[in-house]
Amino acid sequence: MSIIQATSPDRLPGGDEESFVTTNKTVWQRLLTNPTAMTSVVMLVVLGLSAILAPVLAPGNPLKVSPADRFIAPGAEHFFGTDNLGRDMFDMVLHGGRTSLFVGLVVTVISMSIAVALGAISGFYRHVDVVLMRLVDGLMAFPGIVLATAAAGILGPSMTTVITALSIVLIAPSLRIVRGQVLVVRELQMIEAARSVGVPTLRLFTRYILPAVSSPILVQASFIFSAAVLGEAGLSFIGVGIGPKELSWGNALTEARNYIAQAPWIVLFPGLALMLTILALNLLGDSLRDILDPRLARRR
Amino acid sequence: MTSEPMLAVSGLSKSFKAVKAVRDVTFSIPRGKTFGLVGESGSGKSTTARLVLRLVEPTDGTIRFRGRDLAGLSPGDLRRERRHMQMIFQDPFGSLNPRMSIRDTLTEPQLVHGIGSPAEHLRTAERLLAEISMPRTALDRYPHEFSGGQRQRIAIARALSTNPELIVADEPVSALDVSVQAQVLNLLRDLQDKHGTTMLFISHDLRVVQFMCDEIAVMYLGEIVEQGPREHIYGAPAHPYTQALLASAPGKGAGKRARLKGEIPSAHAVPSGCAFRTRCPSAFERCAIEKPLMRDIGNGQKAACHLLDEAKAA
Amino acid sequence: MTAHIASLPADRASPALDTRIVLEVEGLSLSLRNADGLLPIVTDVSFAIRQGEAVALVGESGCGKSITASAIMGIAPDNAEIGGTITLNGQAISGLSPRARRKLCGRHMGFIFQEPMTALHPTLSIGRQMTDTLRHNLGLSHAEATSRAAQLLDRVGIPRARDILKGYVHELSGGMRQRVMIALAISCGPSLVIADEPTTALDVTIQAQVLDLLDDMRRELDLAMLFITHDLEVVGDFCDRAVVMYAGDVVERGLSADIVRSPAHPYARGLIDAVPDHDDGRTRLTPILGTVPPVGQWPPGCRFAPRCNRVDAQCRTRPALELHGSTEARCWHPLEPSA
Amino acid sequence: MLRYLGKRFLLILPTIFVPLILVFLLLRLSPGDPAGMMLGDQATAEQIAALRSQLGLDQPIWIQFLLWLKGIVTLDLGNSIFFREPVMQIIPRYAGVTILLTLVALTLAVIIGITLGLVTAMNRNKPIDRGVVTTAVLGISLPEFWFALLLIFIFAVTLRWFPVAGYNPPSAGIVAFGATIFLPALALGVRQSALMTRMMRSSMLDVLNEPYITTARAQGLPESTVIGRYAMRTAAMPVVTVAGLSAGYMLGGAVAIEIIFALPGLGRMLVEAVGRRDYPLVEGGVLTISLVLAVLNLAIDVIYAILDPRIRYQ
Repeated sequence: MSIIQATSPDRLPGGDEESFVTTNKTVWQRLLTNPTAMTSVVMLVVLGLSAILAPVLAPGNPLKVSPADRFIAPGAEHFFGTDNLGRDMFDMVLHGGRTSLFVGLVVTVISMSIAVALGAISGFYRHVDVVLMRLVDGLMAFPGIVLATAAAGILGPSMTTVITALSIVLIAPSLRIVRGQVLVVRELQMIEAARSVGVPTLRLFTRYILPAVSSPILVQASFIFSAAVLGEAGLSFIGVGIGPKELSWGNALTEARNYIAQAPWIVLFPGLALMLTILALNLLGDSLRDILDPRLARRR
Repeated sequence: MTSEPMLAVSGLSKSFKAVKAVRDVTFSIPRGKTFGLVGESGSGKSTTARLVLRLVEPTDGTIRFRGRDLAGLSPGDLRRERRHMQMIFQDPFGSLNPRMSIRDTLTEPQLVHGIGSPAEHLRTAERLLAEISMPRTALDRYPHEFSGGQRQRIAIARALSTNPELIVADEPVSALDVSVQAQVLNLLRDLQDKHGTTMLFISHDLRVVQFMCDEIAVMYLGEIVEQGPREHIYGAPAHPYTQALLASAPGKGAGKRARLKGEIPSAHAVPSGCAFRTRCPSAFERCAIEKPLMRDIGNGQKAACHLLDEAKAA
Repeated sequence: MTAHIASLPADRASPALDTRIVLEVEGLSLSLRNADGLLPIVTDVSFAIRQGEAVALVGESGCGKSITASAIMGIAPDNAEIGGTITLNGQAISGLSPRARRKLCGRHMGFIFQEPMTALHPTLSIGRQMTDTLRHNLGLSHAEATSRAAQLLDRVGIPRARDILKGYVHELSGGMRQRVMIALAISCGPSLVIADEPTTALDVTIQAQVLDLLDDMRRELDLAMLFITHDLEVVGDFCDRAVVMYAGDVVERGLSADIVRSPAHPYARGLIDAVPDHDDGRTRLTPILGTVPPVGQWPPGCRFAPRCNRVDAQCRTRPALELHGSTEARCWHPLEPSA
Repeated sequence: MLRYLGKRFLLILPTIFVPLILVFLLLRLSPGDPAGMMLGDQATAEQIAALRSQLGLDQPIWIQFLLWLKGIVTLDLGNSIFFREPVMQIIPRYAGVTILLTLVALTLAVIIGITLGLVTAMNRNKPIDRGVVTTAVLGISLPEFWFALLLIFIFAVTLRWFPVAGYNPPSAGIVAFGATIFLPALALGVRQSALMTRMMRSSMLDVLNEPYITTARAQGLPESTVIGRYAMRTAAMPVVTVAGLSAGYMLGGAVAIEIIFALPGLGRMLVEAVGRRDYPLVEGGVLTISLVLAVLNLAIDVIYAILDPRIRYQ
């Protein structure tokens, strides 16, 4: 312990009465100077803009069939080529992104809000915690996609079903993380110090605990976002997702796989878009973790 | 000296499941005096500190503070009472909220207790900074910008911000380097002299306790084994444990002295009779059977040991 | 160089003058390479330890005492650049390859850490950790290593040694853990034992037991011991000589009795005055003002100058470690020796 | 040890029952009459009523729950509506493929993860480390089903090293079995192996900073022993923990993989049963997956207890 850490420069006490320890860069400065974080942010902005602007960039119904134009290889006319029904893959990828990102965003907001509320309660009340954690155990071990498949089968494929199923499934891991963080923070001496000062419980929570757990929540949210995007695509791919009348990257791949030998591009592009989205979100989560938790960052 | 002590603790006990962490602790602190609790790990001194402030709920006993029994207060009354009793913690890195500026840290106690206006809060914060010899510019800085000693001074300023009558200091200097320790100890004593605050001071360091305290209680395995004025505890310790503790402290030359044998027993399995008998160099049969009672040995000194009876009988 | 050190007046009074020098450190410096370049951590540290002698490396956290020890052991961080020479039993070891250095560990140098709880493996049995060392370093068989391990535990005062060998570190009390650590450090018969704050984490009564044990082992095995600590009172009790470090520098060196009684360097004086005195009532302590400058922000010249009450213009240049009275100090304005 | 395993077993029960109860509630509480939905538009009122009473749907919900619970405990899940034979006879025909697929993929993932994690940690910040770390981020972002399609395109369609789809059971010979299981297992395992690589790497880097590693080096043990015995033993533990979760994800991912490679497994069966509204079979599939996971997690707990003596005492 003492050999390396006692002398490592960042742990030395420093400054005296008038000169304080020179502070490190702020979180924002670190975010802006972190190449990985900036790459992921740029990727996400491009993906988000292309989803928002899809109706402008690719006007008309992307699902419109045009049998004469089947299996055109990627080129100047059709950037990503056309599929077995002559639909333009570029248009489909753009519009599909709207679904993916929308589902991802909504699922993240819903599951993270519930996880934070339940996690806070669970971290503070032992008896609630016991029950809740057994439920979480049950949900965590079981494959979410199987549960979502069963749910989608029973409730019928639709965007609401997908969002509901994924939200329920993704609450469990987030809840466990939030609760774990609350338990750690609750034991910090600053909480005991605040109690000894006479800070009321609600203020204790909003001023002391929530700010302390906000970083892991933010990191977790980006991972949940990526899990939701992947989950939606997976459900749609096996046919229990948003249903065939809507466009999603997962949907687009369902049929494409039958034509993989003739037209590999119709498999390539929706999958690539999906992977880049997930990659960007994972990179964002990784770099946020590095930036917000310097203890872990030093390891990279 | 007023007749009523600032704090009078009686029969204070705490069990965590099967572990009796604190057993039947009784002491009182006169107004303006410093009372020291000294002991090794597992002695229950830190738990006692938290019991006194009811940060941990006592299993048994009374805590009379400012004329009321704290143990019987409702949560709301207790919270309001906290403005009169503050705590200083061991870890200067953990006891401050890293997301709150020093301004917020120092005004928070006044704010939650509704003392004065925002302008007055700020004036108090500035005055406190002056008292701990820190410039006003510290107000808008955050805890991570300070060194350990500086943070501990800020924690002291926070504890003083509601003008409390009692301060409980739990190992306030044991996380600090020696040279910084001296700064903080001096500060604590100066402030106490200035404000007349009563203090309960907890430490494992005999030198620090001797420097800080008027009266001292020595704890072993959840109990007070000896208590009395500083000069008597250090000058003429009566309990074998106190004697051994003093003999074990470094700084007396390398000559071989009687050392305590064995280790501190686990709080799960406190020995029968006298808890210290397993390590006591002069234990005899009675110590295993009968629990020694605290007995007065004059000069305000008290100790719980059968040897004192034997000596008297002899 | 040996001759130079041996001729120091401080050594003349050393109780172990007639024995051979086990460890000699000469002009040791250590810098850490990071993104911004080289960060000096320790500069120009020199001292020697004779057989049967305990030398203390004293200082507050961040003074570089622990990393000095790691440089001697050859286990400094990978990004460390080390200068100077280290001689062990007459062999210059600072130039050896990492592999050759590793071979010296255990066999010729033993190490005792501050926190035995974390310094012993959590999921390997005590016996396994001891026999691994014994078998590798001494080439013992499993049975030989096990019985030797039991003897060692016995020797450091652990009852029921055979049972403890099967146990794990979390099952032991703090004092017992440190005894195991000591047994491990001396297991392969080293001539030098380096103890890094070996009793700081322990309770007072246990600390006394462990210090006694270390003292016994040193005498019985005629060990050279490097004792790293922040506690000058422990130094006075248990060490023959002391090296006081401040901000990566040796500021004072000499017999520990002399340093504790009458230090020449204002920093050493400050450390002693900062500790509450036993036979004193309500007087004020004399703290050292300010705080240790962080690594990389050391002032030029005397590094203690910004906190020193004897400072003047001369202190802007770096003083040398010179003899003042009975001890050597790195100071332009050393304190007069007290009677 | 036995007490610990008993405790772990109790903790695993929710893993079995929570998903089942969720499916039970979804089935019973979702809008519309399950019996009507199962039989389709052409069914007569009598047929629906008959099925309702056969499934117990005419009973109050808590009776239904008890009946359902009894069915699960006695492993009598009724007849599949589509196959018209007991669910417990159908399941084994599909379960084997899925379990084999998951085990092969898990083994691949653990071997790749531990090896690459070790290599990167030992070569921190060198080109190989940076390369693998970058690849691992890509791997984690790779959707299994899309990767499966890429694998088919490259290795089956273009290079013709493996069949595009289909399944040979192990009884057909290890080569024939391997040819049909390798690509699916690779597709299923790649994300988890990337996750495990990262986990192993960071866990190893943590452990290498532990004081007990310094002790092992300071004792003169050769680096191969320090890494292979002292560091690996603790560094592998998070990977073992993660393996349980990975198995869960893999059983989920198997659904799409089985469809793509036309493997007659549980996942495909489940999706088809959902499509046919064959609810007894859906419940049977969910129960089977739960049980497989429970057994796997218990096995992991045993490994964990062997690796870490501390938890046996908890």
